[in-house]
Amino acid sequence: MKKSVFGFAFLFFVAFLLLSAFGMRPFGEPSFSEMDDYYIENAQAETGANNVVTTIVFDYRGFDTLGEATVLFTAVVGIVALFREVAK
Amino acid sequence: MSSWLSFAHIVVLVVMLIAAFLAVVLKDLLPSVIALAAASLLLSLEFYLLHAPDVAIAEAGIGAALTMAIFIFAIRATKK
Amino acid sequence: MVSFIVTFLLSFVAYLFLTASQGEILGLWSNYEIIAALIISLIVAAMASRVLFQKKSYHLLNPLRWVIFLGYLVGPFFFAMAKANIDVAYRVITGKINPGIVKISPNLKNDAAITLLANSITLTPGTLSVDIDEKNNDLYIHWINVTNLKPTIEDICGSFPIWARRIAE
Amino acid sequence: MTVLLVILLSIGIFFNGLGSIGLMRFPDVYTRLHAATKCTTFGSIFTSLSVIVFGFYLWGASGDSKYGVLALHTIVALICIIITNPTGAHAIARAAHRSGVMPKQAVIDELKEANLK
Amino acid sequence: MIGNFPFVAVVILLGLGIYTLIFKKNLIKIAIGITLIENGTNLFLITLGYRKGAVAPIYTQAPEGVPMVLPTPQALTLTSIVIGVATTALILSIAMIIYKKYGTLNSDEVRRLRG
Amino acid sequence: MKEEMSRIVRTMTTLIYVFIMVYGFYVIAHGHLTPGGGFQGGSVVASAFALLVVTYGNQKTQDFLQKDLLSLLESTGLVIFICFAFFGLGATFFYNFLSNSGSLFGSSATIGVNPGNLNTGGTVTAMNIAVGIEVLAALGVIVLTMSQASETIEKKEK
Amino acid sequence: MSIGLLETGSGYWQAIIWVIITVIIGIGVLWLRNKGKEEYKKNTNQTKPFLSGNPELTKEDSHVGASHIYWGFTEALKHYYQPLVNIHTGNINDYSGWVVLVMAIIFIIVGVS
Amino acid sequence: MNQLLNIFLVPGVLLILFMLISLFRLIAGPTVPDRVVALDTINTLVVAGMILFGAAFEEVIYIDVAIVYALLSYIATLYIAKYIERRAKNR
Amino acid sequence: MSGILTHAPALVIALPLLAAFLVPIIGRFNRSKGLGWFVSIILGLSLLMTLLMANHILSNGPLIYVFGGSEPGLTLPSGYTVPIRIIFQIDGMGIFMGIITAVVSFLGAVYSISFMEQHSGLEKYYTLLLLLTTAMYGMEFTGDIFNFFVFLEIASIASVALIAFRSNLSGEPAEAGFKYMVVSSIAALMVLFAVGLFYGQYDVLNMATIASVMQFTQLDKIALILLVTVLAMKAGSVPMHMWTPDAYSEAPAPITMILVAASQASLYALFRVTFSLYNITLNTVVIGWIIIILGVLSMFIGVTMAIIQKDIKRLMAYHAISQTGYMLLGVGVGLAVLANPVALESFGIKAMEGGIFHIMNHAMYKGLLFLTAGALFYRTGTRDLNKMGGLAHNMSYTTVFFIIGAAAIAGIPPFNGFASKLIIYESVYQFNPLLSIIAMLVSILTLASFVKVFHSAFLGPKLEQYQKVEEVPKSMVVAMATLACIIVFFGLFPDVIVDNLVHPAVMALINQVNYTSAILGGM
Repeated sequence: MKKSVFGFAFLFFVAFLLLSAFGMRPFGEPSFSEMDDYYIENAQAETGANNVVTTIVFDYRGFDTLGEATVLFTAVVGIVALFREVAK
Repeated sequence: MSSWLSFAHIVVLVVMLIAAFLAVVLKDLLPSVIALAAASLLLSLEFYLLHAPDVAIAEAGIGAALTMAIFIFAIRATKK
Repeated sequence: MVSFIVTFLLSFVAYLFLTASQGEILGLWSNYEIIAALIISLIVAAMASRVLFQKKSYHLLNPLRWVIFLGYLVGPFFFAMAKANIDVAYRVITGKINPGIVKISPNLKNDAAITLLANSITLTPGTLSVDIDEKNNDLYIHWINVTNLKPTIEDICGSFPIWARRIAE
Repeated sequence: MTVLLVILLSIGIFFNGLGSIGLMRFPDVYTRLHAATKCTTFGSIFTSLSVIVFGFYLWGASGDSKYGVLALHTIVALICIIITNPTGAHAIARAAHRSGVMPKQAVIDELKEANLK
Repeated sequence: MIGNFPFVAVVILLGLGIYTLIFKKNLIKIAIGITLIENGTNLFLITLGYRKGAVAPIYTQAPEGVPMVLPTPQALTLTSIVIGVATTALILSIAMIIYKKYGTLNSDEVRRLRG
Repeated sequence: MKEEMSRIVRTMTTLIYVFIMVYGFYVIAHGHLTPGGGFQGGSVVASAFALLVVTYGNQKTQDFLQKDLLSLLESTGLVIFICFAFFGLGATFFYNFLSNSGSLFGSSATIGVNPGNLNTGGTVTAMNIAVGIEVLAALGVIVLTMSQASETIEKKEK
Repeated sequence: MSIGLLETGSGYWQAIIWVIITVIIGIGVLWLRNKGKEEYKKNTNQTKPFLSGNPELTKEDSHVGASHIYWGFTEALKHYYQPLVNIHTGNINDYSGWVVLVMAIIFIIVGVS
Repeated sequence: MNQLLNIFLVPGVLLILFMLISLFRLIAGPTVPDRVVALDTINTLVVAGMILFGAAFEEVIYIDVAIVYALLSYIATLYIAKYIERRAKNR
Repeated sequence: MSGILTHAPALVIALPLLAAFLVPIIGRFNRSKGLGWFVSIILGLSLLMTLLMANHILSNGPLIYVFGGSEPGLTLPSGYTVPIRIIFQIDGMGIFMGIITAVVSFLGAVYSISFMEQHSGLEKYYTLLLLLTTAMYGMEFTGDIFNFFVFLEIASIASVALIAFRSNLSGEPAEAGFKYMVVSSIAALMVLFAVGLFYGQYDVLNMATIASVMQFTQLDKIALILLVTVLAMKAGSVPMHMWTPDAYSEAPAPITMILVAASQASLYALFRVTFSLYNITLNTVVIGWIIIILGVLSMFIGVTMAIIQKDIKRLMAYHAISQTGYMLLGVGVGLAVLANPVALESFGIKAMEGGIFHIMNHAMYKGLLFLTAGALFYRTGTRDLNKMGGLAHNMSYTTVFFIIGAAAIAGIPPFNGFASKLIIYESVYQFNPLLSIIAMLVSILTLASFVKVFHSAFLGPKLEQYQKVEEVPKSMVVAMATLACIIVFFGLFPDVIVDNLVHPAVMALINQVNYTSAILGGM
């Protein structure tokens, strides 16, 4: 009973997402790209790094990267805390 | 050139989806993890074809070796 | 200490090989690249020297052996590998197999030598090293076309043990 | 030049394809390993060799260092394949034998008699 | 259909992951499902940044005069991949602890907390 | 119970271990020029640790790697990272104060396609290194901890 | 008294006045209490409950456990509580299932409207 | 020049098709080692394909990804192999 | 001083973060009680900084901080119309939530000094506590939607690790942690998917910029649904609430108090999405009613499930669900009438004030109640109400604090719960009388269930096993007393808070133009 309810819900969910996938803009043709064009044009002059992705990761969106490194740190602290008496 | 490339995209995605499907449906855990590794490998190839080498390296380093390693640790500890 | 220096040099060379492009030094490397190579090799040497030289044996460092190794690689090894592939192609197409696992005793003492031999065997005609006896370095080999139930070394791997001995022992 | 590249590539593709077909056709793990390891390694050597030849040729022709880098990095990748593949195959074969997967149609199995565990 | 196939693949991956979460009983299978959803989202982000006939946004020895794909999704995906591995590691660790304490990984039996 | 893998694998591992390390550090150091960076390089080096764990087993790995040292490195990497962010407080948090300044990592890059110069990038390069240290230590700690824990739990089951 | 005056949409609320009124009422109650009988003494027979001759329970026995409080309430609402408790299975699959279910319902509602 | 690059693209696509063939072993493989062999084959094919595509895109830096894969797929293989061995021993 | 104020948005995040990275190093050399004091001092500093920022924001308008720009206020690069860097945008609503986070986490750290004494791995505990606090600040202050995702993920991982922290003693904490991890992974991944949908259409990640170009296409609808559902789930609304009792009951008591604030940060994000991101472009009546229905369900099912619980913390967790319903109800009414200026003026704003004031009140009294539950657990070692009894004889402070908290949650005047509930009742009555009546009924049931707790835990004769129970240590009493004082103060002078903090918060939510123009310049 419950399983079939969830199954129908799941089917509806996937169907809606599929509809939206067909409604997506065509693959490979972004409609706006103002922010990214800024990065591509100015990253080299502003930071001096050739790799635009790294520039975004560590400079323009450096704060995200701090958060990301923190996520990893949190996970490690969590795992060590979980196993603090299992593994010496 | 571009028609060959879109064909490549579709084949890689199909192979990846099959591998992901296997990862879900296989009963035993180890084959399912192997299928997951294959899916992650092909995902990395797809990233490569989409011109994202940074992400491809990250997915390769993390998906291939480390995810595999931690899944195997977990399976090893929780085996009946 | 020797192990540290050797690891350092090894990683230094590997790093330079990876980063060769344009620059002041020999037209291939820039100055910063060399500095980075030094620092990184130091770190790697500190972290990996104990792993690389667990047995403290340094006879592999003889450059002559490396020259022989290169010669082996492009000469007999490549030839045998080509032969192996044609063999496998034949078997894939016809499906004729007669497999079995046999044992050989190449009497090699050295880890590097036995590794070289095993890998060569794996890549060459109709053979695949399955297991190794840790005590006396006997190799157990899966042979796709068993012609002789008690094979000699020459049957399986030709002149490879000699080469392996020459290179690594 | 183009002819050389086409020859190298077709040899490589032929052996790679043979490897995957052999993986399909052979009856047990060990023979499949034969096909998979040998053929794909050999095929990959040839496809990579074509890239290396291409890189060195263009390096010489245009003098642009990036083609040299292309060749060198391909050599590194090739060395990695050559040294990791047979070792991996050995590990799988050993694990398969120890986990009790016996070779089919085997004429002789000395390892089983030796019982190394 | 063909033009949008990557988006469809994303939805299928997402669907597979959610299916695993709802219908599979093994806790490690659930972790696999979460990994699949993660893969789907990562693929989605990268797909958004793709531009036909463009190359990666790296100036080092790139071909001349070719446009570049959008770099932001790659940066975001990089972040999300590392977050994903952290999540997976934590989830599996907790599963190991659960197995140690409960002796089972079946989600029908891992429910002392209810009601 | 024997922990190690066969002799052939062990011998190969020693070689590949060194090379993976070199390659990982190459990816970290060239993060601002080639694909890669702190995360990717860190995860590659951490994979090398995972390789050690699988070939030599837990006991022997502890001779080569100290978990305490790794967890110290992890915090250190993050502290360096956040300190570089703090140093930018003259303008804003995370301001790239090193780029185009002429100091370490501060030469300005050629605009357009170029072979790349290691000494560019400003704080991008520095943060790459800091994050690289953090990630390699963090993933290494994860691998070592989970491996030990899984072995302990497995033994307890017997 | 503008401090403490809270607009509440259709009226206002003044806590301090409420407190003052409470205190005044409390004083009034105390005053009423003081007007009670004065012969009440502690520790005499007056404090003992009259239990129709039954023996008095000890303090420990008279303590009602938490499970027994509102027993009648839950018993009366059995048909409401039974399915509700059954829904809370504590099974992780159901947790994710509910999320998807709610998402699907909202999808349908928003899609229809 | 551009024709020269196209030479590499077609073999790359063919390699991807071979992956599809190898995948059948992953689906069918009666034992776990069979699946591992399939994974190993797919790994090698992916590395070779990455090299070819890198040449086809005329991007030198893409080869780095192939090197990472060639190195790290080995680790995954070793993990599975060791686990199979250990599981057999404990049984 | 002004320098500190300029950089305060960055420092309030970076300081606890730096401390969190240093704690493992310090803890390696110093394993004494000093760690707790260190963490408390750091959190106290960030509390001070938050109050400073609040003072500034309430008088001078929103605070903007651009990370990595050459100036903190320079949001747009010259010649471009979109921001390219991560921007912190702290307006009235953000700082309102920030104050809650600061107070709760500071008191949690103070309480932990004694409460966690006997546990091993304390440096990890304090690290995680600091990280959780940081993540909550980040969720509340950020103006960048991907940055929000990152902080959401930090918050969930840190909470999971803290929930499962006591898994060395028994298996249940690990089980609760697993459930919460799965649920919050789904939430985070769906948020990431929604981020991708926004990015794919508009190529921006800044929330204000997205809001200014929002067209409410089909894809925006899907993003809205994903965001609303998963954020409501993280806030713990019925029927996606089932992780809440598990997680709240198994976490250590101070963590439970902070978890309440963390789930309210998700609630904040829900309001932020519906009001600031979409505002009237969405179909306000439908979405408003969806939120109202979720709220009413949460209120009613939460409280009825609470009545039958035997575990004291589980009971309180169900009450947390039910109180979340009030907030959803109040703000949902505001959302439903958002497109109707007359109704918005006459009761919509009041309803939202009620809902948002209730967030703060709930954080305070539910925090106090969880702390008293923790105090009981600290002395008796059990959470089962059947095994407790007669504790009022020995733990008089705790009893008083519990009475204050219970009266506040049940809406008894003159405590703060009454003030916010009264606003909700009266304004919702004008919207729909039935909802108001349900809300009052729920309040009565809340009182009933707390009478049960009070009776079975505190009243009655001294039990045999609890003869030697003493009052809890000083630092725990201090934390509880502070919360009790805040509750009484809010109850006596609710207008001070409503006029100075809540009203600006509500106006910041309703007025979308202010939100976007702070980033994009004048409209």
